[in-house]
Amino acid sequence: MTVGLTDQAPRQGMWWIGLFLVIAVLVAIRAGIGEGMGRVYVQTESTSYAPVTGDEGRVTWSVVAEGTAGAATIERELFRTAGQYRAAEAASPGQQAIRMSWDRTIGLWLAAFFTLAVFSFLAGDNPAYKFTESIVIGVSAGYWMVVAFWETLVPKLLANLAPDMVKAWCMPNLEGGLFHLDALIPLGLGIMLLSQLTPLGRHVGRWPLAFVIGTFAGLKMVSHVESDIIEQVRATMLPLVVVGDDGSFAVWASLRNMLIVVGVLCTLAYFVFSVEHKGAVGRAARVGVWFLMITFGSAFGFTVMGRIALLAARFEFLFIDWLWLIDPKGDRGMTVVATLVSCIVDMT
Amino acid sequence: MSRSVALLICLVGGLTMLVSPFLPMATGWANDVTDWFNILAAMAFVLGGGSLLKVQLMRLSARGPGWGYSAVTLLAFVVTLWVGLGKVGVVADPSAPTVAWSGKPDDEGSAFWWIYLYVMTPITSTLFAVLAFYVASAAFRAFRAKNLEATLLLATAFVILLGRTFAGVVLTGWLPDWASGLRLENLAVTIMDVFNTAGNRAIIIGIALGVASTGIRLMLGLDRSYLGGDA
Amino acid sequence: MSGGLDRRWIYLAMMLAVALPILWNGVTGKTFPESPTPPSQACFDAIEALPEGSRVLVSFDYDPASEGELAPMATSFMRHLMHKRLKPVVIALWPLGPTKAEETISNVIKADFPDRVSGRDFVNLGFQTGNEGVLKVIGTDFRKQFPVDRSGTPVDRLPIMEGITKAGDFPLVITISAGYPGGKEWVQYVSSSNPGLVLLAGVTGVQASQVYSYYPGQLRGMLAAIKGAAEYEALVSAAIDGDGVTPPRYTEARRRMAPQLFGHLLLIALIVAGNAMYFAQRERKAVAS
Amino acid sequence: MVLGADASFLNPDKLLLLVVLAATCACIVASMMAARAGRVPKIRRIAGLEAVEEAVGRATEMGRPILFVPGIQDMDNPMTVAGITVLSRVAGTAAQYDATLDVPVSRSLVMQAARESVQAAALQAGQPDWYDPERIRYITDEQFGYAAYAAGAMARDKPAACFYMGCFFAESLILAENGNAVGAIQIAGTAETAQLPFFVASCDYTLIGEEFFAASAYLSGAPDQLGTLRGQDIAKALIALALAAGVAMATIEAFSPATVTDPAAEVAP
Repeated sequence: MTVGLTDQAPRQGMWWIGLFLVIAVLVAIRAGIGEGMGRVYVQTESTSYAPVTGDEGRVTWSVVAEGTAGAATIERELFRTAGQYRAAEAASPGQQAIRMSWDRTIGLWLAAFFTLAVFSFLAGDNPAYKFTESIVIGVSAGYWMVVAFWETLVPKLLANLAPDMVKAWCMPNLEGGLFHLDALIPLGLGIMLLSQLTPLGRHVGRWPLAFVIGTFAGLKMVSHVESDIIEQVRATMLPLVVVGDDGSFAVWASLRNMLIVVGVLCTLAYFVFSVEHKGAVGRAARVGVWFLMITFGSAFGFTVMGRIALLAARFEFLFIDWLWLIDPKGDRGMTVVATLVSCIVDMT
Repeated sequence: MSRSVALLICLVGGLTMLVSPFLPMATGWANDVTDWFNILAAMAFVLGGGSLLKVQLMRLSARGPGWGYSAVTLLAFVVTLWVGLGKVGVVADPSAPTVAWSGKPDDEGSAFWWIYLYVMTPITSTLFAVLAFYVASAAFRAFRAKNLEATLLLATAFVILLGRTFAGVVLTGWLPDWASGLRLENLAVTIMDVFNTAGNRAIIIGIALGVASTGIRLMLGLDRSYLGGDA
Repeated sequence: MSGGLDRRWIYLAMMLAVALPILWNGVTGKTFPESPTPPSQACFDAIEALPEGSRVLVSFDYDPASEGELAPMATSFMRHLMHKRLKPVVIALWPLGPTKAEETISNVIKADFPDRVSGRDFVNLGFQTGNEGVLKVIGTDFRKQFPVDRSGTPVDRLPIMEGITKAGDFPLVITISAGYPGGKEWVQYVSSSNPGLVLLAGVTGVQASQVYSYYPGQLRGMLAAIKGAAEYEALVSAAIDGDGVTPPRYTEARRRMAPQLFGHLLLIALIVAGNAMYFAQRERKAVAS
Repeated sequence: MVLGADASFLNPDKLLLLVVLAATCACIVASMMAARAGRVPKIRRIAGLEAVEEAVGRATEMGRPILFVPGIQDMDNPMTVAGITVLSRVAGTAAQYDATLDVPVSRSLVMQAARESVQAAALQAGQPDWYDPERIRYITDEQFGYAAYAAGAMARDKPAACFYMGCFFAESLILAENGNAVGAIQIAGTAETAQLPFFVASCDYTLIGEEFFAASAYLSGAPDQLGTLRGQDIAKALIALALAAGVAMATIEAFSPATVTDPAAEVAP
């Protein structure tokens, strides 16, 4: 048995409750220090637009001063930083322009909870993770259906079938406004696909799948041959001997080209199926495996970089946005270190 | 009968796409097909959503262990669909302030945006970040110098890890200029530029051949498992 | 299972290796110096080489999940373009790309270059579905895929789009990409068919090794992962700020290099420890038999 | 010489593509016909594929389920299609052993195709009642939502064998590390090169790139399908020849004084 990693499950139940309680107490202490933590500020920005009729009778809306006759006003709540809030309060205490947003503050705390809950899975499966998992499955399934509806079904299908209705309903900028006959094809395919929900459509339901698989088999064949075979082979047609600008023999560049050409050929040999990996093919395939391993090692190393950066980004969310421990971007104009110092000064 | 029609559709569709790049009249076909596919995939959500609802409702009604989580999933799913399709809290788009439905569902301030920003993003990006931990345990467990191949993998990862941070500069920055190729950061570049390029090219070429061969098998109906049983 | 190590110790070590440098960094504000590798330098040089007023197509092909690596690149690219008085035309192949683009625009252009006007000096044309299909279409007819900008103004009325009919009309294209569709597709469908066009890519670490095989032929320059972002950020800072102080929002990538260093060191330590345990055990087994 | 695009039936820019595409197809189709005529090639052993039966058998013995993930992309991706064809072989074996097979999917269309394929496999294995459509279910289109589900499901159901066959992105390691943590035997196959190192590190067997596409042909054992693999090899040999010729020409050209050096060559240390 080789050295491995164990994964003993911790004592369930009490252990988890204890851990979450400890975290909750620590957060409560943090929230009580100085400026507190985890608040989100917003400011309502209202913009008025007035219609202008241009050429071809097309109406466009441009920004006008508030209160202009015939103007439509849109109000939006936009983020403000704690620093901006503090500045506004300093300028006029009790002002209402920049204020704390309850829904976004709750959202921030929820986001922090979810972040910790996902991390907790590393210690073992637990109720917080299960809850988070259930949420993310439901939300994301709904999310992508909504996106598919507004980004694909409406503009690519409905807008072609009933342009006037769609234009009046939700796509005022829709141009053309003609009924497109070819939109009936995907509609028909979709109906065939869904028809299998009825007992009659069991057989017809395969046709759209056959259509997708067939057409994309053709499409991908062409694109792979074009960009992957032709372009990659072309890029590998390198001179084995490189002569520098001054006519001298460039050792490194030549060596590099030789290695690339040999590497490509040997690695291709590894993928040979109908010949046993013996003799010349076997030796080449062996060298090919070395190249593959170096390729995988480098990809691994590079990916590690990416993953650590992502982890750092999550910690930054917890430390900067939620706990207000540090403030590298200067958004709040006050760090927890300063806060702690002022607290200690207050106490003494 | 139904299977024969399906195979015919597959063959004709595939051949059409194979010849379309060479016919000037057919330049837009690939895009049309892609559009149709996207529409089909969007309509297929009815099937996926139906499956999700069915499975969760079955769990809920069976009251088996963890049925409460099924209720959470169902609730999250329905609420997200409702606020997204209904554009709850979406204000009109500046280009058409009088058309109430013109705003994008994920505009800042809408309910759908809130769900996206405060529920979906933190969970998915933390799951993504958790990979840093998995990378560590995988490296500890799997990177053993058992043989030459494993050692190459390990050594390469080593050089890249060192060469892509300040540690590389500290460790080998003292090397003189004539040996600068051996500095870790340059070694990392050489590995990427030479070995990784060669390895990846061969893999890519092989994949292209695999795609071509699979395509032919599908079009000719040699491989028809996706079509299901005889009927 | 002798010598087994609970994997959770590794997780804890990784947590500390990344979290502590962030806190240290946040308190002291210190970063490591960066020396650029050729692919990053090539990105910088390609942008430097453009004449003032050139239009640059910038594609935001990522979403919040990859922000940690890519947002600093987007910021640096945008800052560099603005500083050189180039005109970015922003599109996205990922549905959430336009939001990321808006964030970058408000962080860089609205904050530091308030004189630049949308539609004249830069524009966000938003997202289009269709993955590489979009790239195929813009290769011949740009306006077919992107008829209006994000606020609905027809492209025909935007001064910045004057004379642009296809992707090849841009001297430079930048993709900031997290996966599919991204760097590879831009090479396949845009760079390959427009020989005069210069393509730069900012990619995540995962993509780097794959996209590297197109550099420096079809891909003139690339920023690989956060390290590439930090190198380029340092180049841009040196060019714009000189010896002065760089505003903190333009040092994000370099700040992330500290957790990066300790994370990498931990991994190296883990690999060494794993091998030490492996060889020790093999020896014990050899002695036992 | 070059005709205007509107004047010609064939697009002249694409001549090279046409030649290469035609040659590739010709190699594959010709080998397939030859195999059909009796000249069936002998295919080298592919370790990951020989382990399929072992993995299914182990799951049966342990009374634990098998998890099959056909990637997270849709049916327009050739890797997903290849994953579905491997699924049909795995399902056939699982039906014979009467093992439990779970197939969570992240695309509605893939669910559809997977159901058809598993049902057909069950029928072919003579176990039509073994097929249960609810075991092939849609989870979510979201990459990490799907990964969250898979990680949780693995921790709870403790599958004895995990198959990852299709197009994977970052979730590959979430799947593989969690499968490893529950002690599953893991077989992966993908052509997504960026994810190969993670599967190689965490799985027992990994089908790399072209091997993965060869898997369905290999597992089917059908002569004409095996023939297509020989065709791929012939195409590979042609590519190697073309490459060698190109390299030779480029080398000769390098000696002629007027050549410009390849910009790529300037990156040497």
